[in-house]
Amino acid sequence: MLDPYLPLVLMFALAAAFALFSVTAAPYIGPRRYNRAKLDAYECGIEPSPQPVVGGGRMPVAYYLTAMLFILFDIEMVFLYPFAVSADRLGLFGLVEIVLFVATVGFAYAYVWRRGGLDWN
Amino acid sequence: MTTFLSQNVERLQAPEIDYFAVAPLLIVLGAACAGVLVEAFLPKAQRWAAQVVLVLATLAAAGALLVAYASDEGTPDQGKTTLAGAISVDQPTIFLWATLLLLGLGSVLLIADRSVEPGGAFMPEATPSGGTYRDQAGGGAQALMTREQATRFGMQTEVFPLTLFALGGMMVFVAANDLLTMFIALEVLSLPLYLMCGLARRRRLLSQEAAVKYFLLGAFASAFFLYGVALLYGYAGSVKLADIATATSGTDRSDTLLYAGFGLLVVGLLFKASVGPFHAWTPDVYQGAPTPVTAFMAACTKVAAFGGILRVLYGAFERSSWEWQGVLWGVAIVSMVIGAVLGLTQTDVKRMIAYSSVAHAGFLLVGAISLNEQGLSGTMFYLMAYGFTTIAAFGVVSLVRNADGEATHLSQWAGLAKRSPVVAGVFTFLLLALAGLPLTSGFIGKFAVFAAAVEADMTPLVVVALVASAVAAFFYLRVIVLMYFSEPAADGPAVSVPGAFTTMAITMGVLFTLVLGVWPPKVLEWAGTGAFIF
Amino acid sequence: MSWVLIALLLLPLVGSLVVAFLRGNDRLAKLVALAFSLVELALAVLAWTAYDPGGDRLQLTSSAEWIPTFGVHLSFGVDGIALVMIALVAFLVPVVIGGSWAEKLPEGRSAGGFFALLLAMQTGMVGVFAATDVFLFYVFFEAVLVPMYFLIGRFGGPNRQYAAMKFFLYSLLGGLIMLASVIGLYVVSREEIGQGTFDWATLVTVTRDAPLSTQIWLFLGFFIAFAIKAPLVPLHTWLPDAGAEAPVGAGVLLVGILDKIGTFGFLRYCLPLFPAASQELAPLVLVLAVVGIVYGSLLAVGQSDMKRFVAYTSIAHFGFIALGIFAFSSQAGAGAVLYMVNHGISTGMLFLVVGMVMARGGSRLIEDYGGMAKLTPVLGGLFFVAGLSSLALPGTNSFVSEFLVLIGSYPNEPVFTVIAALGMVLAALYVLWLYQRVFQGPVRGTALVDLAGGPGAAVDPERAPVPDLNKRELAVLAPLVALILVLGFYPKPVLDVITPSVGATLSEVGVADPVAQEGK
Amino acid sequence: MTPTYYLLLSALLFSLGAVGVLVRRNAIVVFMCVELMLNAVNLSLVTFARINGGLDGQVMAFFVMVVAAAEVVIGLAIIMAIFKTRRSASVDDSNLLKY
Amino acid sequence: MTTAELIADDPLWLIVIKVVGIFAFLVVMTLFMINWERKVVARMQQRPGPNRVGPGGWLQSLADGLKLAFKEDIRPVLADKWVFFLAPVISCVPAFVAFSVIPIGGEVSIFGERTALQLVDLPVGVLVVLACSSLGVYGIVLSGWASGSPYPLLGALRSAAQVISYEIAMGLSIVAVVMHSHSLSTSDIVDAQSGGWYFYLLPVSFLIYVVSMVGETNRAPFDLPEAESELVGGFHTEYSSLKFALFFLAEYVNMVTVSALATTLFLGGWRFPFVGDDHLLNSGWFGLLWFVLKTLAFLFLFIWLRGTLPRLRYDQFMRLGWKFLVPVALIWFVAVAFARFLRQEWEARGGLDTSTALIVIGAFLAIVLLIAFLLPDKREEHDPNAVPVTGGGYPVPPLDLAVPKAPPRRQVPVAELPTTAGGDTGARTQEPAAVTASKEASDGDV
Repeated sequence: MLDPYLPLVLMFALAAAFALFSVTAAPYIGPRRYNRAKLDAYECGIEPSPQPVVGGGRMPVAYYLTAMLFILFDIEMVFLYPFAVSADRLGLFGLVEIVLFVATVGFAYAYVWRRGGLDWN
Repeated sequence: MTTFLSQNVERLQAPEIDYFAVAPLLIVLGAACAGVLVEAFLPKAQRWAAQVVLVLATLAAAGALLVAYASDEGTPDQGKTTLAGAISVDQPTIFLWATLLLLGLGSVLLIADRSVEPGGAFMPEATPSGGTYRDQAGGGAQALMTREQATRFGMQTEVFPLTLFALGGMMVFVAANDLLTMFIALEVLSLPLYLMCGLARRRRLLSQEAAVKYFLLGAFASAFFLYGVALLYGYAGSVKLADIATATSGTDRSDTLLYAGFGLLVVGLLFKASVGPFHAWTPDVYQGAPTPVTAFMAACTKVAAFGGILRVLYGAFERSSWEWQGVLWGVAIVSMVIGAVLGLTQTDVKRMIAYSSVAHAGFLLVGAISLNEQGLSGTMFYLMAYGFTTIAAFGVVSLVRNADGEATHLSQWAGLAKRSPVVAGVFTFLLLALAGLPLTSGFIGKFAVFAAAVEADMTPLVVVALVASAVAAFFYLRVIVLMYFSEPAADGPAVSVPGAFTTMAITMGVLFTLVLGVWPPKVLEWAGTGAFIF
Repeated sequence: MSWVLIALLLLPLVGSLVVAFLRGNDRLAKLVALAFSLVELALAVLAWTAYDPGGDRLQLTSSAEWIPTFGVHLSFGVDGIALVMIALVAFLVPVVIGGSWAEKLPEGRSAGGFFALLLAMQTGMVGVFAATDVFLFYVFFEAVLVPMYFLIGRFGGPNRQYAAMKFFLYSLLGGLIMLASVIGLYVVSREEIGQGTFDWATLVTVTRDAPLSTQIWLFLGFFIAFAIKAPLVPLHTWLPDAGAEAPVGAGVLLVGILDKIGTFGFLRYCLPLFPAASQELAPLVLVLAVVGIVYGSLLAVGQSDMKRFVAYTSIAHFGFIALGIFAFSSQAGAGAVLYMVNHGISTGMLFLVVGMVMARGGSRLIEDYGGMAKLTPVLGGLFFVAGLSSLALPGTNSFVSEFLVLIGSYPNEPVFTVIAALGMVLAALYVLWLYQRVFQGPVRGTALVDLAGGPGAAVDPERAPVPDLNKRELAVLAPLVALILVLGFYPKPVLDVITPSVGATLSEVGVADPVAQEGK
Repeated sequence: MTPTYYLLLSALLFSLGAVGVLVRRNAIVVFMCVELMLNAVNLSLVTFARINGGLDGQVMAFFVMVVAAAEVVIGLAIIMAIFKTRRSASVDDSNLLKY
Repeated sequence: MTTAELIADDPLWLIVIKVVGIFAFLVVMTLFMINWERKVVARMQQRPGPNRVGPGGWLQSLADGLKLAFKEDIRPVLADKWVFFLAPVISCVPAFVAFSVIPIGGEVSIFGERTALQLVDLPVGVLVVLACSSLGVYGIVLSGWASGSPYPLLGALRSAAQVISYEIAMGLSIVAVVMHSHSLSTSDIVDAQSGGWYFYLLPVSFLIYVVSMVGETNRAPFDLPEAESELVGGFHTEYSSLKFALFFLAEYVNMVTVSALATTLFLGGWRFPFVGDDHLLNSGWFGLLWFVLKTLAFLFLFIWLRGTLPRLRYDQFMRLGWKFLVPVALIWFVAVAFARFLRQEWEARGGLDTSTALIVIGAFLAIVLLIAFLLPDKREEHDPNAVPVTGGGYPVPPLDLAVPKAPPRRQVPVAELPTTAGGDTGARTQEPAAVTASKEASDGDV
């Protein structure tokens, strides 16, 4: 009896092999007729503006906010799933607990909503 | 994964909860959530009032319920553990909860004051950060801001729910009976504090950098704490303090895990208490944070942290004390020496008090590691005394201001006694209390702690402590000398008239400092009533 | 009658509060302060009459529970030694108030504050002498510092900040070291008799059979604190500064009484509580004492500043006192206690007259004066009296005490006594030389010349530019002179009060009293 | 493969994180190092749970995850605030507070 | 003999066969899907669509794929070499792995080996799918970040934000399913639906899942990251040749995966409706057929949406996700929890008892939540001096894509350029100086 995760690993290996092969092979299969214009960042024909190679500090802040919200709810789910699996066993106690939990998250959610944290302009 | 079996499986046995015992806790945390809702749904104009009322009502209710529980004849004398043994409401817990609630009240009063600093000490609504506010060029937000504007913008009232969350975390922390609960409580009390540090209205850069420093170091420390928890879990197979204690009495386990775990755990705790070599954050954060928040941190965090330290040491590691006591000796000495010596070199009042708090942490540790009843009661008394003195001291600091905010540089305090003898007198009294002169609570606290230490054959440590406190007295005296004996600077700061809230806070602090110094027996007996139960 | 002590304690406290509220009106404040101090003096006399020399070890006792957790009591009581000290306090404070009536305070300071602090300090000093609970004693011991600190720091001379800080830190350090011993006492008593106590009488019975090493440690704790207070030589350096910078009134109290707390502590705490240790370490103390005598005298000779001069003379005198205490003979002990009183009187007077000289010349330096007797004969005369008393001329009060100390300690410590006797010679030297430089000869010195109109100018008393003593100053000095002479010829009443207590102390130490044996 | 290896690995990761906190100066990187430490702890928690044959360790891992997430949020908030105030997230730049 | 046990004793060769088979299945589905999409959309738009290559043009996508391989492979100078190189791999691999937990058929015998048509049946199967879809995000973000060019970065950020936003709704919608099936294992979920499919037992969950599934895969009408009109090509603007092909592949494989998951979670997986488990139609290889058909139905839905709906604006899109799907999902979850509990109580003892009071309290809380969520959110007025603020006081530069005025290249050092595209660019560029000034001004006395 093999490890239950073995097939997963095999699938991963196959996909990775395929993908890696493609990305490595691409330069050799395709033609190479470089010129500077090709190597520039594509900005609809405008002269590209030179900028730091790694996008330092160019992330609009709103995305950080989305990330925070995502973390908030993702963690909520982390607790909802175990509850869901054994909901029937937990009975009333579990029910009350989870409702309180959701309510608590709901408070934060309501706060963010009211403060325009979910608005995009 | 067998689906249908789980249909008719037996229900989980819900742990019984003594709601009466943990009522204060629930109230504080619930009120914190309510505060968030207030933030969400009330118009900006009404928030401040609503929050203040809410917070004060909460503290009052929690205190009332605590008294009711403590005085109820139904409660066992030694207290009880509830929530499946995660929380133990015993005599020390009750004492520390009361202390925390009182100190919290003081800090909240300071936080809520909007008259000393027009609009409150916290950054106005809708002015997210220094850079994007229009008065970039000015020193702090107020440079181009008239008083009316300041009051119109008000302050960020989020600070109130944050305070309540932190307070609730502290209350759980001192009552937590297993390390996991303790860790969660640690985070619950730390995270709001990190944020509160960065909310200052003036010197926003300082404030925010204080926040980032505190946060990074704090997260670092809590990671240590957590790793300690993990190792101890590996050692004892459980995170309950009692189980760890029983495990330490056994011999068959690997001591490496025990020592490593204990070490990491204690590092995390000592950091929170700003003891000894783990104090790096203290001066910066104390200086950068808005003064009311500093008061809150200095008083309540200290209480919570040492409450936790006491519980861990007494509950889990008393049996293995001979292993670690030596190390903590060293830590205590280092802490006292650092606090006393570096305090001499400070030129900023808030930094000075920060270093003095490091020294005091050393004294507290002396009491905590003496591991006897006097040690327990003495340390708790010391915590209460120190907390009130500190809150009042920071309250006074927040009064001395000049054009751009608080004038915390010592040179600006020169000749303060001429300008306002009352403030100078109060501050002198508080400094003498910090220095531990008789007839102040500081002296009784020191005495109790040191007596316990001598009891535990730690006389050398006590002598070091006494010398350290003599050295520390020097920089308190320096301030007194400045205030009384030297001539005021030409463009010295003015002492703004404190609002009702600040006055109440300072008065409360001073009164407790005096009463605990002149007539301490009641509180001492209370502190000595019972031991931890697990 | 035990209420007298409480009254003695509370009265000045009330007074200081009242005066503090009268800061606006200096004259009224002075009057109120004087009134309170006089009432206090009356109370002290009452207490003296109420005290029965042949009675218990401690009298006028009263006790109330303070901090049961530590077994601390608010308990007061006096023996002969404490009584005379309290009497001295009660006597000196009005004198000082009178003496600093016209004190030139630094600008911006109100006389009200000054006198309020004086009265507050009186409370502290009475408390120190009256407390019979070690914890309570420590509390007063530290509490006295604060008003003195402010007296020096706010009203003192140009260098006052440094002096005040030095004074406070020295005393505080000593106090904290003592605190360690106090805690030690507490713990010892816990181990000996179930629960800890600070009651002096109980402790005396407990600690004497503690092991020697413990006794020595605890003894050192107390001794260092007291040695700082009563400046024994290596720890004396704060006194000249503090004494020199303090305003005259505060200086009198500082040298006259505050320092006596140290010697009082030797008698009340070091000896009875740790008999074995004190005998063990007596030689050390004696060496310090004798060194103090010689060193103090020599430096006094070399002083160019009158106030520092007084400070150094009293260092020498404290050497005598310590010698008397640690010679363990009833005569020497009684002499020492008497010396404590006399030194308070004579040095206090010396301080006052120096202050009066300075009030006229405006300088502390000796070379700024000369031939002053021509201008102010009365002042000169009184200065001379004070000087004689402090060099212990027969007929003055100090002579009796110094003599008692020397003959009392000779049988036990001949060597030290002989060296100490050297101190008398030096004393004569420095006092007379100072008097000669300041008062004899032609008028000279920058402080006087311009007043007198040219060096060597023939001065006729009518148009003396330098005013002689006025009525107030005479009224202040008169009682001092009176006491000097009375105690010089008839010290019996004081000795009667002192001797039994000293004897009791020695019996607590448990040494054979050589003099008494000779008596048999 | 004995659990010891997992413990060693987690210890290694933890030390890596700690060193990173101490040597790196960029706030966000420091902060990631802290997260690394927390997750290292998770690993050892789960391993110990396996050794002790209980579920407590795994449940604890859940809580640690939550705490880590909360720290992430708070940290991002603070770092963003300071980042908006002065256009850099480097701890070195925040030198107003004397050391 | 549960599915897990069946699969557990697969011999290695069988596993390999399954792996290859699934891989092939996905690739083929991708090729087919591209073609099908083009044809269906063409039909909807009254045009023939691809009809040249192969029979009925069905080989068009294959030809395109081969052609892509022979295109020039370009890496911009500003790109980060390794990340740019790895990003396609990172986005491609999880797409394939995710599918491996999907049960595509019932119990069959392959070369005499009894097994189930499923690569692996993990007790946490659903979580594997969610995890893989989250991992895919890394590929997207890294590709955009590494391209070193504004459009890809913004596109990547957008699609990342989009994916994680809708992942919340998706996850929450699945919770209800898990509550019914008491298991996270996909095969158990399929079995649990033998009594009835969840799409009508849990309609709300189903709808939320379908919507968020579309958002998750960045498909029309939610295809903002690739919004040609705004962002050129989105995160893979700078990619060409096979790297581009990989992204393309990943996108379609993801579509297939989410459709398959939808089938598994809500349409009873490979089961045929209306008949018992032991019926012929539910036996052997039929399952595969039903599964494929159901999946194709979902895929058709994708195409249909694309053909009919216009693209949403970004704020509309986010509002739909955060302000509608998430709260509805939460409330639905609470409601389901209550319903299940009540039913159990009822079954346990034919009626409700004292605990009803508590339940009412809980219900009340749920109502409060409902009110809280559905309150009209009116933004608070901000003082005109402050920059527009979003959320807990964090200023957001408006997402206008104004490219800063381009100086003649290679003449302006990087540092001097404004670091953020702000509304009032002028004011913000002076800011750092101003900040330091204020710092000195305010802290001169510290």
